[in-house]
Amino acid sequence: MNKSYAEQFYYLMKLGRVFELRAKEEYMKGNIGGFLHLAIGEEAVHVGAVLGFGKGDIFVHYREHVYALARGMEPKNVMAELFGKVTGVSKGKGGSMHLYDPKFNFYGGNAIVGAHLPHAVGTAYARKYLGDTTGVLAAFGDGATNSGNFFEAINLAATWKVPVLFLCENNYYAIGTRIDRASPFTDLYIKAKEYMPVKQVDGMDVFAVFEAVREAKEYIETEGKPYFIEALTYRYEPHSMSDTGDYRSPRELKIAKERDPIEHLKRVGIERGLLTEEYINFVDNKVEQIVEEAVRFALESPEPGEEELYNDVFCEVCTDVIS
Amino acid sequence: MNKSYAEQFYYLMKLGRVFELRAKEEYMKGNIGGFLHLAIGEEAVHVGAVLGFGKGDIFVHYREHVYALARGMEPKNVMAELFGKVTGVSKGKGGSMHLYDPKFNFYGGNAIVGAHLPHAVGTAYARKYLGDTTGVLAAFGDGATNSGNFFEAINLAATWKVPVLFLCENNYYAIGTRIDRASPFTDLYIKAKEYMPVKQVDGMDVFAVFEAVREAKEYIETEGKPYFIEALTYRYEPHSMSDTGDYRSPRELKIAKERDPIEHLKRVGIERGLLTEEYINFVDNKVEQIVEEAVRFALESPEPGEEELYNDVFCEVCTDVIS
Amino acid sequence: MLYREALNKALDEMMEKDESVVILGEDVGFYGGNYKVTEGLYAKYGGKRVIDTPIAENSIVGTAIGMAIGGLRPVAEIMTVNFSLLAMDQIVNQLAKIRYMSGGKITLPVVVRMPQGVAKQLAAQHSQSLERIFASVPGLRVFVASDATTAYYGLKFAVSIDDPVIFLEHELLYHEKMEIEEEKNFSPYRARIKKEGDGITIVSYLKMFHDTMKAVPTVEKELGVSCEVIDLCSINPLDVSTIANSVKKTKHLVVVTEEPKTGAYADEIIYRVIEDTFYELDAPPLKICGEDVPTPYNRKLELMSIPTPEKIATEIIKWGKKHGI
Amino acid sequence: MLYREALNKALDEMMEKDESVVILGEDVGFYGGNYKVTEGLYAKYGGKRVIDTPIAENSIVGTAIGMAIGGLRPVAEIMTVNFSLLAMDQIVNQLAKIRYMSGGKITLPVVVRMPQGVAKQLAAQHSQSLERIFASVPGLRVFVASDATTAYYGLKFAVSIDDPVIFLEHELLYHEKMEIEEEKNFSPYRARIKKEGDGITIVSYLKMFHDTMKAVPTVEKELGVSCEVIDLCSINPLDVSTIANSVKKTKHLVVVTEEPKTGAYADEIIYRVIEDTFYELDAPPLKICGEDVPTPYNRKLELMSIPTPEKIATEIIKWGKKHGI
Ligand SMILES: Cc1ncc(C[n+]2csc(CCOP(=O)(O)OP(=O)(O)O)c2C)c(N)n1
Ligand SMILES: Cc1ncc(C[n+]2csc(CCOP(=O)(O)OP(=O)(O)O)c2C)c(N)n1
Ligand SMILES: [Mg+2]
Ligand SMILES: [Mg+2]
Repeated sequence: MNKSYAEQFYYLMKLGRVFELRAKEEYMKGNIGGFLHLAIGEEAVHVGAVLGFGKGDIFVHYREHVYALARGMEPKNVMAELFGKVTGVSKGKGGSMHLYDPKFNFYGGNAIVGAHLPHAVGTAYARKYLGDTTGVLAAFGDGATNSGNFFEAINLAATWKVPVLFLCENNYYAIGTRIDRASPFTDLYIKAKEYMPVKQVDGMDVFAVFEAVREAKEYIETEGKPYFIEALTYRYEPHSMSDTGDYRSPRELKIAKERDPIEHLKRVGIERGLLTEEYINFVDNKVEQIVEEAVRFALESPEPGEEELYNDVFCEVCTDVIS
Repeated sequence: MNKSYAEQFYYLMKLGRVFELRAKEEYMKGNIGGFLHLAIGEEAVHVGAVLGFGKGDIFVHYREHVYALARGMEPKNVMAELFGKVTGVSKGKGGSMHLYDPKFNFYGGNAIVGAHLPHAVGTAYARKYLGDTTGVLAAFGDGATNSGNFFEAINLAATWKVPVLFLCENNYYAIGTRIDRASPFTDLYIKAKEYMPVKQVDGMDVFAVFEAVREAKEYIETEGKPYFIEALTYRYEPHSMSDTGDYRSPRELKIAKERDPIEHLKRVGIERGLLTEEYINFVDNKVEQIVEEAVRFALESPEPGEEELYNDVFCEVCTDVIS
Repeated sequence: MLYREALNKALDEMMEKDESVVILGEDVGFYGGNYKVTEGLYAKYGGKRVIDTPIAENSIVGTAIGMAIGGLRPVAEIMTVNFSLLAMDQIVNQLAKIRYMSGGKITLPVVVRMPQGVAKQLAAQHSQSLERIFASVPGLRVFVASDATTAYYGLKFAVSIDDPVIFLEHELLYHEKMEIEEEKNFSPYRARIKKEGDGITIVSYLKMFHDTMKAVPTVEKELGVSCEVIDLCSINPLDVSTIANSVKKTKHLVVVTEEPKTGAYADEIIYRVIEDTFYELDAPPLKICGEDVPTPYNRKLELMSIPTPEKIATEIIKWGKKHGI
Repeated sequence: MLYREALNKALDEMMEKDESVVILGEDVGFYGGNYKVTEGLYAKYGGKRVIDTPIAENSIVGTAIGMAIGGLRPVAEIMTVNFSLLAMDQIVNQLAKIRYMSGGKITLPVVVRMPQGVAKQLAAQHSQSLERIFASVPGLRVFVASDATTAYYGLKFAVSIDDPVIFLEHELLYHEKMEIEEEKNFSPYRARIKKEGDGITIVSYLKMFHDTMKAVPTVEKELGVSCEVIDLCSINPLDVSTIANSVKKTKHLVVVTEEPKTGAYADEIIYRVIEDTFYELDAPPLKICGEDVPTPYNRKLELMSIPTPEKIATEIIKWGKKHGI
């Protein structure tokens, strides 16, 4: 593991954390509406996966701010999307759950649990067909692994032999339902293990996630076949802003927070000489500024114009083309 | 294995075979319409399963004449259903794919691949809830094991711990798609093996099917949990009357027919002293008569009256009841 | 009391009365329901009767059907109507048809409850009204509950009948304060005339009923006529005669629903009513619905995409003036 | 040529022209398609472009979406419309909405083709028309092909545009003999006046168009007026002006569709047309649709459940006499 990665991890994880904490505040002020699903506590998975994966398409579910930021999308455009502004990555029409940007090969934020998994399989098929062997990353929660969508996707990916890395973020809960109440076993990689290689990884350790994803990426691209990683993680916040989260004991939460991925990275990074206090301080200040700037940008950005209501339903140029 | 079972096997398998061959003829004459999915070649699975299972609810897909007959439904009412007559088990409104009769705990003939699997899980749940520990049988094809319905059902049955016996009739084809073209592996029990005990059985051998199902039934009822059996079988006829079946080579068909389940039963039955030539001749004549009689009954039965068009959409008695 | 509490009370009473009534769905039990409709029932009746399911909507309806076959009276909650799209086969091909295909041998007393509609900035995949789909499927009863009274009596009625019922609630009503008005002989099959008038008949339900009521004073003032407002409790079957009788009196029909306008169920209501009243109408019927766009996240656009009290008033007034009302 | 061959020719030409066009579905490849629409294409273009899938409709549409994201132009076949109910989330929540939710950044040139309708004794789960569902979803174009000409040109058009298209065929048309008539400047967005007349405007599509044409001579003889018959190639968008212009001339509107009558898309066509023509109508519009029942297996009942040439004629004549046409 080199220094540059460790620094990137720290920067992106901290950016994600600060971005989301701030988003939460802005939500409370009424500047952000709808659902807001925070990934606080899960940053090691999101950042480790995006960096470990590198080039290639990424499909994720609605808890995707940190993925988007790690992917390089501008914090200000992401924040503006949360604010519903026209400068948002989806022009303010998608919101927190829908941060799409093909420029970043980022297809993110499906609000229907599991529904993006067949998309990932299809895109991997298309790339392969067009001669591009780059893999596709599909991330989803523990809850998604009980849905038909998930099963059909792993079955198809394995049958068609397409390079999809299925990344299960097992944070133990689907809203208020703990994994053991929705599945006969709690090691969720078991659901995929007859279909592809699987691995379980500590999702609070960004190095572990990064390495596992990097190896998996290499596998899927060399073999042209799928792979499954289960990352064990935890979300500190309730499911969304409308959830009380009281199905989890304070004790459970406390224990989880003791393994905070950012603290862990700091400690290990410093121990191994990959991070310095100076760098950490620098980043801590930097991300505050960036997020502050993002909020200002979002606040000052205009709302979409009224004509936007009808735009983008169809690809209008083509409407009347006659073949 | 006692004589009485062997005799029942022979009687029901032969009845099934003759019934279906005759149904095919009647279809060609125009007396039967729609789809007609024949299970010729698969009788050992259908008869072995019903007898091995004994008491309990049975849910099957559209290829279900032999199941219905083995379950004790009257050949004449089944044939009349195929003829669309009001004396049919579903009043002529369901046809070949829908032979329902709660009196026989038979819920058979779903025309949507895999859709009856959650029904079986729900019924097992209900019986258990109401204090009845009898198991439920759910039979389906190889093709169904690639559908979300199948996966959700095994996941739920295992999570809820309900006594469902999942019986996969692997006849190697889903219409024209051979199993290896729709699944990454061809031993289909693998799809269930992390969720419940599984077993693969020779589906051309009625004794083997019977024993496997009997054991599985005992397991599900004692443990109150699901079980999965894959029976390897073959359908001699095309998928339905509108299929040419030319995706299978004559050679493949010939090899399959060499393992004919009825011939096998005859040979083994006589060898082991469980069947006699006399009994076989008796049954052969008897079933011809029964089927002949069934056809006559069906032919002579009246069509449903015009009022039947609107009957049974709702449970009319309740329509205007005020709570 | 809150709207959601009226639903809760209905479920509680039905469960109390009949132990074959069970509830199933995502987070309905231990968690108390995403909108707290099932709150307290898990504690009271236990996990065997208030059954938490994995995220598998198709199987929620599918197992409910199986439970009904096995002798129970399940009330399935789909967290929101948006996810019912994953259960469409079980709803349309199974729940609605099995009775018929079995020649009446199988009865499925299943209720599928779910909230629909545009709430606040939940974006396109979480902001839909789908009544037109359910109401056009033979074999399903489709009830809608605009207030605590119809929520309470309607849901009890739905659970008590032996036919499959799709029971639609509205996301924005759950936390509204209202009371259950005592109703003798309540039937969802009768539309309710909630306000009398003789100039324009306005039909609506769910949240649009309330928005219509808010729009009415402006309309009456501007057009100088009085409006008769009809609230539906069942959209299939439809109480055509109550509406038609009103239209015979008012000569004018407006239908307000939240769905996108193209293919809206409002069309059906209009067709059925004008079949009977065509020669008595003084103007073409007006439907006021959502726009033909996926629901945008931005609040301003979102409000433009659905009827609001202001838009309802404006559209009726414009139409009224055009047609000389 | 057969209707299905016209579809095949359209697919073949589009694949020939553009290697990003791929086909996927159950048994579309090696087997040649359940109704032989894709016959020969597997041999010609190979299994990578004519892709057989497992029985997983949700994933057929879902992977098609992913393929479009990845740069292809997939044409997904759902074996029959009945199974599209399993793909409803992918169709309604994904295919129709992703472009909008992404602020126009993602374009999904996906065609989902499928036959619908009542064929012969396939029973309730295999005998449905669902156009009302698709046509009411903002973000989808919904085309229908009544004959070889609209099948051929319409499907080519569908594959060529960058928007998602639901392309509906009819099970009973596949084996009908017909020819592709040369059409310059074909657009599915224009309704086709297939027969001129000045007494009654009749709108229909798919099999009902043919049944309507068969009914017309009887109607004209009995009522002594001539009928103008309009065939639709697209039901959303709808060519309202062609229909409205016809109605302004004939003063009478009839819409014939095969779906169950309650909530039928026919309602939408009627509403849109009378918005423009209300004061010119001499009678209430008539819709002729299927009955509100799951389709029965018995052939006699089955025929009672849907419009037939005889029933179309009878209903129009009855309505005509009642309203003094
Ligand atoms: C098909 C579907 N069903 C239900 C929901 C409501 N819902 C939103 S998130 C969620 C829980 C998902 O849990 P998990 O997959 O573990 O992801 P996490 O939220 O923990 O990241 C549910 C049930 C939905 N969005 N989609
Ligand atoms: C959901 C669904 N998709 C497609 C079909 C069309 N179809 C009918 S049977 C069948 C093949 C099923 O194969 P399998 O499960 O192996 O059963 P078998 O016919 O071999 O007994 C298909 C694709 C269907 N009925 N339902
Ligand atoms: Mg989770
Ligand atoms: Mg098979």
